[in-house]
Amino acid sequence: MEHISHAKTYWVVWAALMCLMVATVVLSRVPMPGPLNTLIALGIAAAKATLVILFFMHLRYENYTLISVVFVAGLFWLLIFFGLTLVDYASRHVLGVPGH
Amino acid sequence: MFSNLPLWPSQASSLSGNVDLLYIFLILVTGLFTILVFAVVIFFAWKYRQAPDRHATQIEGSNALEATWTLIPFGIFMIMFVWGAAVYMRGVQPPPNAMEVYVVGKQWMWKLEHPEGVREINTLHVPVGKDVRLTMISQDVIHSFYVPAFRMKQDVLPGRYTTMWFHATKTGHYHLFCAEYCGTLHSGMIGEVVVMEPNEYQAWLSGNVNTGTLAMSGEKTFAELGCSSCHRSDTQGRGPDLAGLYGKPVALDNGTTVLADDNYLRDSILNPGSKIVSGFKPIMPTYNGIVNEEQLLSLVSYIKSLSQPQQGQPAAAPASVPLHTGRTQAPSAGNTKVK
Amino acid sequence: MSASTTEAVAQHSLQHHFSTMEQQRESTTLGMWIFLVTEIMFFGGLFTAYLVYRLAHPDVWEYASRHEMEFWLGTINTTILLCSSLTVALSVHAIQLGHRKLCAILLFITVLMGCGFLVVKGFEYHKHYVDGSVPGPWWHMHVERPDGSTMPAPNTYQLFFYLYFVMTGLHALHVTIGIVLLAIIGLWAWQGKYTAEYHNPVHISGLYWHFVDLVWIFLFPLLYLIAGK
Amino acid sequence: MATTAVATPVVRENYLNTNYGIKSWLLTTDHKRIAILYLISITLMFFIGGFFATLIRLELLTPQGDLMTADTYNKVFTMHGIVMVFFFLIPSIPATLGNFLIPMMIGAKDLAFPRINLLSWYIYIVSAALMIYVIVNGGVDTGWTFYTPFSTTYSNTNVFLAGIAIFINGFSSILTGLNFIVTLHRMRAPGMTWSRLPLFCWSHYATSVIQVLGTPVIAITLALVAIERLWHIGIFDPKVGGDPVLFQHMFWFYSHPAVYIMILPSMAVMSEIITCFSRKRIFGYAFVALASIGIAVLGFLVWAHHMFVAGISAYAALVFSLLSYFVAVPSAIKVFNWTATMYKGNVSLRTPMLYALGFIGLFTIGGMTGLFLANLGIDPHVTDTYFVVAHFHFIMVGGAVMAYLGGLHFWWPKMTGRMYNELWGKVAAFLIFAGFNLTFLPQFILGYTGMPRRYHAYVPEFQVLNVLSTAGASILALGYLLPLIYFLSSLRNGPIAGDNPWAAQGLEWKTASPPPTFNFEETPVVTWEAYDYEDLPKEVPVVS
Repeated sequence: MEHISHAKTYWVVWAALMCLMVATVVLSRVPMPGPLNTLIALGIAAAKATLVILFFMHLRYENYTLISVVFVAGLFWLLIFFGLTLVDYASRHVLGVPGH
Repeated sequence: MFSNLPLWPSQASSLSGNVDLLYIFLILVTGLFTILVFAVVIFFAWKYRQAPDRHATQIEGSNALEATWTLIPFGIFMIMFVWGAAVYMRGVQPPPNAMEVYVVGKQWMWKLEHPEGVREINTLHVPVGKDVRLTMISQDVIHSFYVPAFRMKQDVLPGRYTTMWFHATKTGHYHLFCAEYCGTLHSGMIGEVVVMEPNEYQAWLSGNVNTGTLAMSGEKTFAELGCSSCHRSDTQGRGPDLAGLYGKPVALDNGTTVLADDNYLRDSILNPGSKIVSGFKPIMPTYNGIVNEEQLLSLVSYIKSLSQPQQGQPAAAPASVPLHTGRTQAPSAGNTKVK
Repeated sequence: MSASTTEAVAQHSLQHHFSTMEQQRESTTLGMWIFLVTEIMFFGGLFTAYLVYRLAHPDVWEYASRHEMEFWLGTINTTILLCSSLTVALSVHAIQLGHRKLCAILLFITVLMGCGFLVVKGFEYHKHYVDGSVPGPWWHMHVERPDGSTMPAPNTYQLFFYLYFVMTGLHALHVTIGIVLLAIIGLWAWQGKYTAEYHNPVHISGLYWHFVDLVWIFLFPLLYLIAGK
Repeated sequence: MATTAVATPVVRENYLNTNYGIKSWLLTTDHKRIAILYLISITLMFFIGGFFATLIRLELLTPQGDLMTADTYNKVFTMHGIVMVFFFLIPSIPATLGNFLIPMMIGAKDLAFPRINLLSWYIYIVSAALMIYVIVNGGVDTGWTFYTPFSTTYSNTNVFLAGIAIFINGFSSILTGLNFIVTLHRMRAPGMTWSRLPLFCWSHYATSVIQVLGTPVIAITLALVAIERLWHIGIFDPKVGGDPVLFQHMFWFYSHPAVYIMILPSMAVMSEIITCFSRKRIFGYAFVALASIGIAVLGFLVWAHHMFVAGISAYAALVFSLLSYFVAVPSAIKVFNWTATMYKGNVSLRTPMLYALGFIGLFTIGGMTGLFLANLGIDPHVTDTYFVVAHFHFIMVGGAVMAYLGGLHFWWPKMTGRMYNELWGKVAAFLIFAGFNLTFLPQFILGYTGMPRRYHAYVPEFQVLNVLSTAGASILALGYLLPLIYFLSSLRNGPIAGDNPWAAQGLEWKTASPPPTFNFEETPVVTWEAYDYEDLPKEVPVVS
């Protein structure tokens, strides 16, 4: 049967989300070397997304190995798309021959 | 063979033989396996054809067989891959000191420019036995420069230079096709590559009306556009000095480094704000829409020539390039990169 | 509602080809998740383009985000969406316990927040229009030089704004669909169509709304928070 | 004359006679009726696409572009491609045979979402209607590949609407795939474990995964093209620093796996036909099943092998070439397993089996020539030539269409309750096989000698091979018309087939032909493995 979590859980998760949002906004104002700003911002976004998926979207409660597989498959395919496209773009200048 | 039934394209470049050999290898291997599959299917269909007294034997499968027909094809595929990769890597890397020809594709014609300044349309004259490097760009849509006899094809893109090279081995006239669909007269965007003896080629070059080398017209454009007021060799310039720039790494103000190749030069003329050289201000106006692709090529050719040995001195290019000897200008557009 | 009526509603809600309510619930939930995965890939095309062009023109991205994005409006919108996710989660919780009116009210609050999000987004779009940072014929954006003077923005700046408008526009479209969906479900919940036993439409519409929130969780840092100030 | 044509009580209620009238069809949620709706619509699209193919072959009979203008020719090959790929091949087997059979094969009453199933047909119809509107109103001339910047900026034809039509069509495909995945997970009858699942279902599962994960990408890509046409600016536009090659990445990210959307269901059909007509269980069940999943996953890793000369980096080309060789392995495994299935069988060469054997042959040639195109040494020479055209027609027509026809013949008695004419069936199968080879084998030679594709006029030396190809196409056209005729005629005149005319294994054969509305009188309980032919008749019976 469907899991019914305590309403308090949702409020706690929401509070955590708001904290993370404040954190990402504040940290984005702090100059950091290289891509660190972006990495931290994306890390916090991933944390927020995880909270939403696990608690608000009930992935944690549902006995849904299957749904996790479906969702992870989606992310994995997204990474294939990013990764193999970048294989091209990241190596375009390596050979030093325009167009290759 | 019948003249109107060619079963094999003529071999006219140093690459053709390699590609054909690989092709024959693949035909033999795949042909063998195809015949094997056909033979087994037909044999089974005949041997085990329906008969009143026959009862099918139920067979679950065989891991050993599965492993065999997984691993053997895989091994053969890897041989094919490695061989193909070797041919390919040779085919994409132009040898240094190749003579350079610039190609501009547009709907629906090929415009070709020799470094000596000779321009042609839909016909490319090249000497036999010499490395030729094509730097290509399109004015509109994607085209593809395809010479079947050379076993070579490369898409010609708008907005970015692509490169292709060949070494013709046999004189003659060969088809030049556009192989990437480009609109109404795609099938009319054809021409020929004329491979000539070097001395004939030389004669052909000098027989053409010549308004000066490509680099010279680039120099003229450079002056007309006022580029020289900022890009100066003294320290007063507000822009970076361009002499000796080509082929070298450039430090940018965002801390990264790029190689000053043809595409970098082109981008820097059209989108000066996007890659600012370290120590300079982003003050250069864009020339997007002001210069056309051919002028851009001449500018690039001119900037390249600034990285060549001093004018008047013998070209650093090997003596096997008789092309430039005896000419007062030696801005060989060959990509002798200053290392 | 008496036990027998609840039973009747549940029976009525079971479609002919399913054997049990459980099977029906699991099927629709799985179906919704698979749909959300297609949505991931749908946005994925845009994220790939974003990735490629951001790596090609990091300076453009940094400048545009720093000088042209409405940082505070973006932050307000992030807050709105995170709160709306909470109300949706609570509405599903309410209906699980059989509180139909509470469920409906929470859904209506979510709808209001969704509308609020769109209004704020509208202000941002208007601001970009006035600034000339809408690509195409409306484009007349200027960038500041280090010495304080301005010059017309290089063409590559249009890439950033094009992606900005397409990504946020597609997201806004999803918000709009979500608003309509939740408004209808809210209405039905108010009318008593859903019970503690049968409320899967509330659940899967909620999943959709959370997904809209998820997309924004990534759009926010990617568009508004690029460069440290 | 008095007629005694009163329905006799012997006629059982089935999905066809349960109620009548247009409304009962257009509002049906029965997967079998929706399959029939799909069958009719894609057949129409197939003949529209075939009409364009005829025009292409007629134009190429002579080197001069004399039959039609260059613009017309460009539109004709574009619409041939679009109609055949998006409106025939992609929905062909899944939406008709898959739709009809999957619930029955797993012992379910229907798909998990019957109304969504109907919705996906309506989406298909809307997109097809839009596409036909585009065709009638001047057509589109970008090639089915919609390469930018030609499609976004330079074409003067109806690219916008064509893009929107394919965008809409994508959702039909996505919903079908989604429906299949949920159905296969949640609707299986008691005892129908994954290891007992017919390979038809395994292959369709793999297909559905591709549809669900790939189709959204083509949708957003074509939406971007459409927006770029309206807005006159876009991310593929080199004028603002955009990269047209990015379009190709995004396009092929879907469109290469789309080839597997076409071929995996064909493999699904193969496994059913070959086992039945060899009276044997499949050789290496697990390997064939896993090969389907392997193809679905690896198929997503190889897309840029369409772009070796497009201006991608040499290193990317190496990576994609290597990965392309990986994906060839599971296809090879399947071919070997089907062949091995015939070993020590009791093989009867009935019409579906002829198509199946034809499929193995043509698919093998198609697959082997794929190795040439994955090869970095050869691809730069043969890509964008008739070699490619021949290769993918071997896969998509020699493979997918042969399998589709084989499947139609195999399950026709189940769908209609009637048997088609066996002799005509064999004649058509031979004509198609012969015509197909004559059409496309010469194109390999054309390609290697250098004839580029999408050429309205060509240099005279290519004529002989083109004439051969056109001659083959006319035989092929005849071969495709024959089944249309004898299938239609069998509806009235064909012998009553009986519930299991082939004495085949599989749940779909354990119910009536045509099946009742909810497929089974009572939910079956499965206690046997797939393709358990041990206890079935040792020969395929003959219905007459």
